[in-house]
Amino acid sequence: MSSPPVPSIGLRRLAGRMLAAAAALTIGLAASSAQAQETFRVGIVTFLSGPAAESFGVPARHGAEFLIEQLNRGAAPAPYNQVGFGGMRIEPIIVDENGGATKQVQELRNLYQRENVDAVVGYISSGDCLAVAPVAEELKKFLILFDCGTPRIFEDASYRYVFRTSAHATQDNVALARYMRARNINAGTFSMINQDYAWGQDSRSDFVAAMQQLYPQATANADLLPKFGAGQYGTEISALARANSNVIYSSLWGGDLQAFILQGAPRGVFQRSQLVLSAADHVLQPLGERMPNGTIIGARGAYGLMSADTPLNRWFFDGYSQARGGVYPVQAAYRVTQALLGLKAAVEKAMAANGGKKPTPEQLADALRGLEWDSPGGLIQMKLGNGHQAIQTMAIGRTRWDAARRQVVIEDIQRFAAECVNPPANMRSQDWIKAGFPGAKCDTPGN
Amino acid sequence: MAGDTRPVLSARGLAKSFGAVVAAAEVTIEVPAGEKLCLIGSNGAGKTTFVNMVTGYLTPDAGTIELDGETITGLAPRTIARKGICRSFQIPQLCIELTAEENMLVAIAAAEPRGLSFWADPAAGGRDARARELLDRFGIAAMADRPVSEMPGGMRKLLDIAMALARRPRLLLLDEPTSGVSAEEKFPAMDRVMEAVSGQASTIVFVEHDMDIVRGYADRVIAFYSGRVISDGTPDHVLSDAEVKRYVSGGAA
Amino acid sequence: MQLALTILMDGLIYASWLFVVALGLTLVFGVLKILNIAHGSLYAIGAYVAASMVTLFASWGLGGHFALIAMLLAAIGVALVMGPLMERYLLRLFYGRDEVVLLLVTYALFLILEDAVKLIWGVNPYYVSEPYQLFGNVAFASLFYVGYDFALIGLAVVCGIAVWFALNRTRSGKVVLAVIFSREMSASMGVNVDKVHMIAFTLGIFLAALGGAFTAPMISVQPGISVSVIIVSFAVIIIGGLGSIEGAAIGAVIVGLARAAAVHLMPEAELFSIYLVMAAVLIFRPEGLFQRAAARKI
Amino acid sequence: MSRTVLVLVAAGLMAALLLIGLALPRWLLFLVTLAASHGIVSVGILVIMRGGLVSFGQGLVFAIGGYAAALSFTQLGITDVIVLILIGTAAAALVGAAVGPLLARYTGIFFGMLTLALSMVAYGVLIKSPAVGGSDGFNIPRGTLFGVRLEGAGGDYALYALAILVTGIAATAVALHTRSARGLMTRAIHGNGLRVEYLGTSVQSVMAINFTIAAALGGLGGALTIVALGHIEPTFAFWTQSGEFVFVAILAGSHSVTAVFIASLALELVRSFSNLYFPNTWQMALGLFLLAIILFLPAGIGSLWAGRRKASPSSGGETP
Repeated sequence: MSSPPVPSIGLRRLAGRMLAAAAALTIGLAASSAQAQETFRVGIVTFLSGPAAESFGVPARHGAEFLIEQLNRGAAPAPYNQVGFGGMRIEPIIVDENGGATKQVQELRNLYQRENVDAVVGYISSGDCLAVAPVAEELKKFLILFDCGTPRIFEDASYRYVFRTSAHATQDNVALARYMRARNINAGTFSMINQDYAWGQDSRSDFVAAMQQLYPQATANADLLPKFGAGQYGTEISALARANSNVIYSSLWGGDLQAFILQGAPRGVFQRSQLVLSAADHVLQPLGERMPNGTIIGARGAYGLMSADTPLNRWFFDGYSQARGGVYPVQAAYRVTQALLGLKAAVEKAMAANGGKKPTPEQLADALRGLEWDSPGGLIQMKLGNGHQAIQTMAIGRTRWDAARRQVVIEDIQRFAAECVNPPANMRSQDWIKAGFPGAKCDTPGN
Repeated sequence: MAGDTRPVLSARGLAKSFGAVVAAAEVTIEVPAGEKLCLIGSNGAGKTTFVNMVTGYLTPDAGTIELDGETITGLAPRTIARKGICRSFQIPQLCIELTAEENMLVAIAAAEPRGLSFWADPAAGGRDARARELLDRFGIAAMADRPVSEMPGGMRKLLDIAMALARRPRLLLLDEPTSGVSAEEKFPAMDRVMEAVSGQASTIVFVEHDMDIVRGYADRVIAFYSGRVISDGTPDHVLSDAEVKRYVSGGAA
Repeated sequence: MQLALTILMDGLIYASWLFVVALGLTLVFGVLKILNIAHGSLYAIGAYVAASMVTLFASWGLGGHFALIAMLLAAIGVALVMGPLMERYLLRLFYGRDEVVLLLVTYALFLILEDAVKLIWGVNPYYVSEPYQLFGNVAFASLFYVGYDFALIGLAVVCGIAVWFALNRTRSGKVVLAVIFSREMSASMGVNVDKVHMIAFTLGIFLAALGGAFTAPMISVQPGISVSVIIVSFAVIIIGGLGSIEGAAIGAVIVGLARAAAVHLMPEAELFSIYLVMAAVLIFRPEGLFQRAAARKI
Repeated sequence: MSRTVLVLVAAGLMAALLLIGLALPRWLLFLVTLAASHGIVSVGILVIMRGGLVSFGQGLVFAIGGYAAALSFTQLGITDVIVLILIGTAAAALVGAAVGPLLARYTGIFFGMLTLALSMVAYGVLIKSPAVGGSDGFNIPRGTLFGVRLEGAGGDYALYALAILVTGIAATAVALHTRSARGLMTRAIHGNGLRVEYLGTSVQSVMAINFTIAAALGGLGGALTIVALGHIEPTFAFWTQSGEFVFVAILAGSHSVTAVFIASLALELVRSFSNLYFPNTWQMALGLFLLAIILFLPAGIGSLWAGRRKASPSSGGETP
């Protein structure tokens, strides 16, 4: 280095700019709180770029935009027919989730402190959820996690301001194993292929644990962990073909899952082995007839083609499909919808209690804790994590290409009651599976 | 010719080849203290290979090199420099983005046992005075604060030699100190070098092509041809050797 | 034995996919001394354009083997448009700057192209899986392989031989080699270095796009496919030696076999098998397997 | 400028920033805190870069500092942020001292690629380590400073002040080091490493020590980041993270340590605002910004005020 740190001009200029930014901000802050009564600002964080955009991020965005537009017009069916949130117009601020957890922490702070949002609904990646939850808690701001899978969030910590309005990933794999058991699928041997990061690793260990309970004699063959975004699965498919197991299990998703199926189907592995996928309804429309018939799939809830036929669901399914040119809603769109409906229910419940004022984060948290509400995907119950973690009905089914309708249909659907595939409160998921699902209530058909 | 009993540099039986090219074969040279030895030979005759082996850039395939009786064969250039052999280069090896004084300070800092301080100013502790003094000796003190990239070629050449002197070496090797200098300026330039060097280093080996310079400054001359020493002795003796005339002084300049 | 054959075959298939892309990367580095991070984006663009072209051809009734022609045309088209555009109007502005600066320029380009692709094709996946079935299935070592995989090996071999032949056996190829060897000397000998740069860069882009185009039938073409390919290709050419064609081939085979061995024998090590090989090669042979020394001379 | 003046200017600058901080909104305080924490890592790259090498594995030491501090918090119960920062710095410096001599043998792109490979191996190992949270990483609660828990707006300001002071002191030390004999030697190595060896100095040992300094700064930045962020995950060691540090160093140019922090701040601001206003094209906005800086400020942001001797455009192109 050949020179002093900063001559005074540079410094003064910088300081001036910072002060100007601060001043502009203070004014902005005052201005926005003046209008606060008429609008409710919701930050929506979802993948708009990167590998998760196509499968989850953008469908979630479409779901949120559809729902908010309907709610702002007061066009949703009862009990959600009040305009916006309790009469307040909903103003979404959409942010890209791509870019890593460090960026998400910063953007979440910006949403609350710079954009003055009243609540944030977001996060598909488990890593992002884990990172942002303590930030909202620290800032005492309201946060709903709408999609991420890891059970660790409320099992490792407890929060006042943070909620997750959809079930965590445990139910995906427990339901899958229960479905196989109920259908008496031959699973004496099974192989697995999962991405080598938390989602894949966690799904794999949940599935293995559930299999040990329901298929104690089964042996695991190939146990493959390709890296996230690998794209090329030729080698893995050879390994699966060599293993020649009764069942091939996978928690792959998105482009990775599509590539795996495209490359595996011609090599016959899915004819020799029963393919079971923990989260795959989002690839049915893109893959179409390329999806192997008879694949057992989950949707991370009773979503899309496996959703129950209720008036609310029919309204959502048809309305969304129409808005999206015939593309029906799947997992992510359902999950953001149930989050926003939960938020609406909480806002309106809090307003009923506080005399119609815009609720504070504390009032919102008190209202949402332990709440139950109807969603297109069924009843959402905030039963775990001291009323901060939802459980919901789960569904598993088998795919079949319907040539006449030119789409994949799902048959032989079995719905599982929320309490059949989720641990009871105050029990960790892995412990619950390993203890043989104590307290599971499976007799009531969850419809 | 100074006739000390023990030579400063003693190279015995050096051999080096690159594939099929023999760059040095059976080269044995002793340099007594205080001697000014000149190496001559056409390009590729083995002069620079010898300099490179002595300074550690090349490791000889065979033979030994001793400095004051201590074996230095195959040591790294920095180790050999620390032991007291410093060199200048045919093409000046400088840091062209640094000023002349900074280049000198680098050389001085490298020469001092505790020269590489994490905090202290490189110019502190009288180092700047020493740098100025050396620059002054070569008449380039006026350019001290200019980046080397703005200095003319002749001055760079002098700075290159000045840097080699920072350590007050036991043995100084100058690779073509007057190359690139026009014929009529060669003598003044060489005068200046020899004057500047005096008192800083007394034992000098230099490579030279100009036979007038050789005659004027060397105590002793060694002629190389094809990797071998073909003649060794006083300038008059070597330069009148028939083989030398054929292969060196008469042929390539 | 059967396992060894499977590893060999899987490794070679993966290697041939890698080789086509890495060959372009190493060629661009050899001639322009640029490690092009945006190479992966051009791979992605190749895949997208191929998907669009194959669909277009199919709509004209040109299915079947015409799809292969569509894919080839896609790669040529991407190269002819993007190569001169990027080299002439962007990279040329930065020649003479530090290698690292050029690396960062291509990183900026990578960011820009990622979003540009999204703006053009949206986020929905594109499929062109029909060509994948063109060559049927082949039984090998008691396993089924898709014939297309073997066609890929053929493509890689053809690309490698063609580039090697063009460089070593043609006049203009020798000019390119001269530029690789010494830019200054070639310029002083009257070589039009600018032209060589543009041709080499375009050829590099063509190979990236070709890799993408012929991978398109095996994957769902969607955002994010450019990232993983670029890192692995980097590893390949670092192992083989930057700028070396033979090196890219050997590097691709080593990476392919290392990965295949990991998947079959120690699946939990797949994630870093490639980086371990790369680190090992760099430690014991920093210049790569086919490169002149560049470690400190002393 | 003498070293006394330099220290005084640095102290004045830090005091001014502490005062300005009192007027900044919380989101901006946090943004500056992270910009400073990341900036100091890029300052480490600068230390190596002045010797002519660029590390593409600075994410490695960043992650080591971060994980060391985070694990000290969660496993050993050390909550004092200053102690955590010292632990992170020391851990990264130790690793730097261990691998530095090995890496210092390499030049140019090979040095960059080897550091990249090492950081990617570390990334792979971290992803495979459920004990430290695998790819999701883990959270670290807000720490304490002199026994007081850093919460709310006051906590944000305290972290900001700490970041300004710690990175400011470290950067001042680097600036002094740059002006030392060792700093001059580093520049000489960049200019002509061969000559430096012939003068009797080991290029390798100078570069190994520079690498260790850079590692310590990387660890410092990592520890400071996790203390403010409250979260750590393997992407700290990912190549894109390392690339970002290099980017900031190049944006800043090698003239000024201060420019690194300004570049870091500029990057954070551009990213933050473009993410909000162009959520679909923020990467493009970032890429165009970076291209513009490289094109119009070829010697970096620092050249705006620290362009001494850079008048001649041809300097640097010539080698002896």
